[in-house]
Amino acid sequence: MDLLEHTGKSLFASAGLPVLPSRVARSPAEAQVAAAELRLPVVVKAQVKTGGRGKAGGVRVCATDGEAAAAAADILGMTIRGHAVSCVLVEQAVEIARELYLAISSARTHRVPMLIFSAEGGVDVEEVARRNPGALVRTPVDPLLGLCDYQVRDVVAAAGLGPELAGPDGTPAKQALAGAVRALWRLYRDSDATLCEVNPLVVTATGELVCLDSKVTIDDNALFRHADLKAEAHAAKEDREARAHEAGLSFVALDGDIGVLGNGAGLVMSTIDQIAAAGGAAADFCDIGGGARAEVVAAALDVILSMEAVSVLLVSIFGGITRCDEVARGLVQVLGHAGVDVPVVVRLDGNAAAEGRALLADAGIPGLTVAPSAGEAVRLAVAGAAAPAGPDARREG
Amino acid sequence: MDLLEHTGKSLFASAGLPVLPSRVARSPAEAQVAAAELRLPVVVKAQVKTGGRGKAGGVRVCATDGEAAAAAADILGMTIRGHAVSCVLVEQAVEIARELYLAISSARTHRVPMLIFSAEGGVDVEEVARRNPGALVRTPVDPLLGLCDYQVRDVVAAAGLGPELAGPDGTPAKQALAGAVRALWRLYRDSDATLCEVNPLVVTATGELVCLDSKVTIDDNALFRHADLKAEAHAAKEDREARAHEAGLSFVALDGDIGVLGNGAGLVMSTIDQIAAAGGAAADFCDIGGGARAEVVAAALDVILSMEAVSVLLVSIFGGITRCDEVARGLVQVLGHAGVDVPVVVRLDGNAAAEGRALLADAGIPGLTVAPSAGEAVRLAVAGAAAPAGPDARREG
Amino acid sequence: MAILIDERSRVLVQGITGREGAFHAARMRAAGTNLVAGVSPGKGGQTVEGTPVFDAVAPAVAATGADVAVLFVPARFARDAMIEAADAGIRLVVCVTEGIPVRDMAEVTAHLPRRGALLVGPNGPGLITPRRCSAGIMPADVFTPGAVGLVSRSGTLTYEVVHELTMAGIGQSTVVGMGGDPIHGVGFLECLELFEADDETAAIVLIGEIGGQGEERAAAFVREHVSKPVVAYIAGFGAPPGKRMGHAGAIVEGSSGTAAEKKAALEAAGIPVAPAPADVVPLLQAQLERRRSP
Amino acid sequence: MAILIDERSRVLVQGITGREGAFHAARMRAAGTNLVAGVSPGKGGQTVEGTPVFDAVAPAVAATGADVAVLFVPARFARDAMIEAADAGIRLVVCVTEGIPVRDMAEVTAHLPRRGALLVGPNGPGLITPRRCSAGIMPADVFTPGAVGLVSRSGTLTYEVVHELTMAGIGQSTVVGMGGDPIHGVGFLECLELFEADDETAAIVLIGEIGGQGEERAAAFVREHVSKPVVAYIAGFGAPPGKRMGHAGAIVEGSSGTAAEKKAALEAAGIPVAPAPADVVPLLQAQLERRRSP
Repeated sequence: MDLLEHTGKSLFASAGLPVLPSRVARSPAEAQVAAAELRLPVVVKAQVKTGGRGKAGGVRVCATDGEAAAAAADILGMTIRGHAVSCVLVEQAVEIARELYLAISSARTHRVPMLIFSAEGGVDVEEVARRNPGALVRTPVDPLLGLCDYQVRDVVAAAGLGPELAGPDGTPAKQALAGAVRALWRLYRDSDATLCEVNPLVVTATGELVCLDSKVTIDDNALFRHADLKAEAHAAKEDREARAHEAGLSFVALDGDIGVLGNGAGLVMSTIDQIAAAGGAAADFCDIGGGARAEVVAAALDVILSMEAVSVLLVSIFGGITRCDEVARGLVQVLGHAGVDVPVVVRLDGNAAAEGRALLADAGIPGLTVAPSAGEAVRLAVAGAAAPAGPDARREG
Repeated sequence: MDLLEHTGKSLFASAGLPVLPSRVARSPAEAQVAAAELRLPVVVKAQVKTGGRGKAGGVRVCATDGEAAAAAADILGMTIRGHAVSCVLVEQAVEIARELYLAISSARTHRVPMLIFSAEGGVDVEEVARRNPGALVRTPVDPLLGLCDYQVRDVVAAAGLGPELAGPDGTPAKQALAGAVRALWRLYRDSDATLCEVNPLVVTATGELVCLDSKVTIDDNALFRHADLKAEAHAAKEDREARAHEAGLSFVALDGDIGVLGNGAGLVMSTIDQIAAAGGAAADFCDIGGGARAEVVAAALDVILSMEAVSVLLVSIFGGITRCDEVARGLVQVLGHAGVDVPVVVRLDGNAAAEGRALLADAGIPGLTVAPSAGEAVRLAVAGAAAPAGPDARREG
Repeated sequence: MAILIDERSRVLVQGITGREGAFHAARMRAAGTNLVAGVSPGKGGQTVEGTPVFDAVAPAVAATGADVAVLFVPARFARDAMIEAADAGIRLVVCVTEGIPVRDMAEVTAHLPRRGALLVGPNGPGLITPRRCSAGIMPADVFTPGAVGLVSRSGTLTYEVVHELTMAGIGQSTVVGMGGDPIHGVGFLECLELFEADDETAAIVLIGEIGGQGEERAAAFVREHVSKPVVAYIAGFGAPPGKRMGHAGAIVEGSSGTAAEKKAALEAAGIPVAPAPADVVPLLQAQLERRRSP
Repeated sequence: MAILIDERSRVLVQGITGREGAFHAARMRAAGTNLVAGVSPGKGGQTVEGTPVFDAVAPAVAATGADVAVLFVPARFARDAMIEAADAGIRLVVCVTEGIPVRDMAEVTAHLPRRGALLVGPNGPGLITPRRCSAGIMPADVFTPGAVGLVSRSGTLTYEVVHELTMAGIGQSTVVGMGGDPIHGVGFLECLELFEADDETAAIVLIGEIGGQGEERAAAFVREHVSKPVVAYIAGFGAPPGKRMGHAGAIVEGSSGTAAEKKAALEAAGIPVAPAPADVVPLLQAQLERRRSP
């Protein structure tokens, strides 16, 4: 689960990372009040879970509270890379002397969190690695030991902050950076994050270290340990995905018109690939998992058939743990009733396949075809999607 | 550093371990006030860093505040196994239903902390191991992983507390025990303890789990991480040991009359052994460490010569890092002045031994003999201790 | 002698008194597994269809000599259960549980090697040596003994491919489902190395999917160290970037981890990649044919 | 080829710009050590008597191929320095520092094997292969090359015994000071095993003291696995129970860890125990004599 900038920053603040005074606003009026409460100038920033908001006009520096209200009015309601902006963050502005990059991320190849620091912020880390390797630190954090002091020293050394650089309270910037690295690690570990990124981490003109942005991703599987973040997780899901998740399904919407339902992520991906190879396009990825009961199958059909683009439905089941007769029961339960007007191609193999096929034959659902193999099912579904939808086409499919 | 029961219990309380309401008292009047504030009856307990206080009469159950005052009057000023009682703990009494044993201790052979639990408290753990192995849990805690839940479950299973057993607040005793084990581990780790022992850990007649005693030892080497405990550490040292420690010496008082000073713990132990083998007895163990300067040598002499029993002083140095001439300078500095009336035997070998011997010869200190070897030095010192102390004896020595 | 498990493996089931545990314990026994013990805290002393149940893994190992543990434990307790198994001296820990937190898996995979324990899973079907031992949830009746070793990131795709193999009369030595999580135990490399050294294995099938670099590393490993024929199948050509396709590990991150890249890497190492699961069979037959008639 | 270190060892000093570090770095070099690098955070780019200084261990290893690290680092920073060395690929970490917290050492000794690193120390003088390599603070001029391997819990007692050996014309292969802390790295067992396998070692001297069970286990190991003659010396017969005698590990706990027990265990294993350090020489000569004329 990705957190919005302002949620990430409140986690940052609790963890002892330096952030600027800010307020969340959901209307121009709220933004104006916020700006008036903060020291001007302020920055008004769209709160969206995507990059590129700056280029899209979602970030504006405002010298007065009136300007802040106007900026909020412009930004609220924008859609940035498909994400609607429903709130803005009004944050005190600072003069930037240097931009740094700091992140901890779960690194798959190392099976451990990776601490990444670049003395050049705002640019591509890979590019820094090529051009100025001394400015880059990439060091795995051992899951059993935690962050070690020598790793913190590596970051501080790479930053190249002079000993003269110190904040208004006299804290040397080097020491502030070391503290920030340790705090980010604690936050990463204690909140079960898979990403904690500060880009840019800046040194201000007055020598202070400040996290200007926050990008935090929390491990969905660990939300049981974080009751405070659970509500946000729920709100974050889009409606259809939420419904699918609730029913125990893995669901991803795609661009095509062939609804796909199967058991097992690999099998469903494989089905989607075979549809593409046959010249079709899948409308979704929907995995009902292992051992799914009729109700789950019914819920999956419900979600898929609610997508307008779907012109044909392909059900591909290889019964291992899953019983094909259970799947057939779910199909009958939904498709046996009125209101389903797309053709359906079903392939059942493995555990209780014969029973499942018999159940479908008995139900005599119009528009439902049982295919003899996975390959044939794909061929039929692609042909069905290409053909005009109608009773005849269905029977032929 | 061993903590007194009441200090250990305040650590217990902060760590979330269940302890009874109690007050520390340093006078009968304070004990009376404490008893009046608590629910009667109370127990008045001598606060000493040794076992066996019960047998010595250092623990008394009191039904009234007057009795508590009287008990405190008796106990304060007692000396238990050589430890003077300077304060008592006045603690609310409870009715005991079961006694358990719980401890975490640094286990040398495993190089890791050892969690030890016995369903039979107050008895010898080794005996439980023989008689009723199912009642005993002894499980190493991995220093990198920390305590694991399966280890907590092992303890709870061994305790054999019925599901019906629950405290007045409804907390099942099993759950309270699991919580106590986790809390004790956190305390052990976070306070750099080498021992955290609860004996007995009791289940009261009302089903509550309570730590009736506490025995906590903190790693002296880790006191830099525990500023709060440092003051106590200082107060805890006996005067002579404190002085020695301050000067960077390892010092242990022994029962004999031959003062021993050397460099290196092994060398000093070996010297003490050779004295014993030759029929003498060492008055102390004093290691000046590697590379000691003249001032350290002088400080060591100071500490040793302050012991009345010392009738002869044996200095045995094998110079590795330590320079024998530095040691000789320290000897001259102290022994060259008046007031030292015991004979001194010196053995110098290794690094700068010739220079050291020359310095001693030049100083011409009366009563100081330079021995040609370690064995000869021991022989001379034992002979010197046996002989009556006098100018002649010294010169012969 | 197959890899990782065979008829000499002494299997223990953690969570045997649960619904899933009891169900799959029975299936494993039916598949020929030497099931020696179950573990369920607080249920020690019971039996489940003749299998003795213990409160903890250590006493179960002491009493039965179990060396393989299969976990049917909810995600939030899986970390502790895997560590308990390894600390008790279990040699091979098999975890089918889905949804274990990343932090927990990072700690588990860092800890298990300290005890010399191997992990299969999590979020996978376990492994099977047909008719001799099943440690996990694979449907045993799809499998048949033979000389093809298979290692896969996907459960159902495995069954599908194995079904085709069995129908074509091609049996399997050992089939390993490594699981769909980004942090997992035994992977392509470990299995390739074991299959290469295994007398009973004549050819190897890899089933991969989007996400990570496992297939690329497997390709490099095959080029250097594997003499036996290898055939692959990859799923997820149609997966959009940034979306997890069911498995936590099945995600194209940026432009990295795509099916096309993996296919290219495998083919560059001389490993044919089947266009569909059913095509694994002819590719494998062709490879075996070529070896037989040089 | 001696054990653990020889002329091919590439030694790095952590804390080389400190007073102790600089002093002993110079002594090590004078003793024949191939000193290739120093590490001191913030001092990278300097040189100390010609030795290049780096900010961290990893770049020092990358630049110089260092494989042995000797630490001159205050107790509170020692944990991090040892872990840094091991994580950077150092094979042998030598720590002379005294007073490191028990918790820190428990973590270090649990972690180092994960990186394949060995530890000598802490709270000891390090080790020396005379004229070829000194990694620590042993006074090199006391030592002379030869065929006696020595492992000891005490620094000065080691020098004393070695001084006697050298005076008697008996040289040393490698001398290891394992340190006086209860939690330490390489101990009697590891050294016995290495000495037994070492072609250049003909006889072994053990120097023990009160506390722990190391000498007892060494005795059992010698009985089972060591064919070369072994002679021992034990200090602390006069130590009162419950008192730490200088070394953190030198303590008789209850009635356990006494010198008398250790002497009995060693003698029961056929290992003569010298009554005084100087008596090690004749005992050793007698042992070698007996072997020569069977």
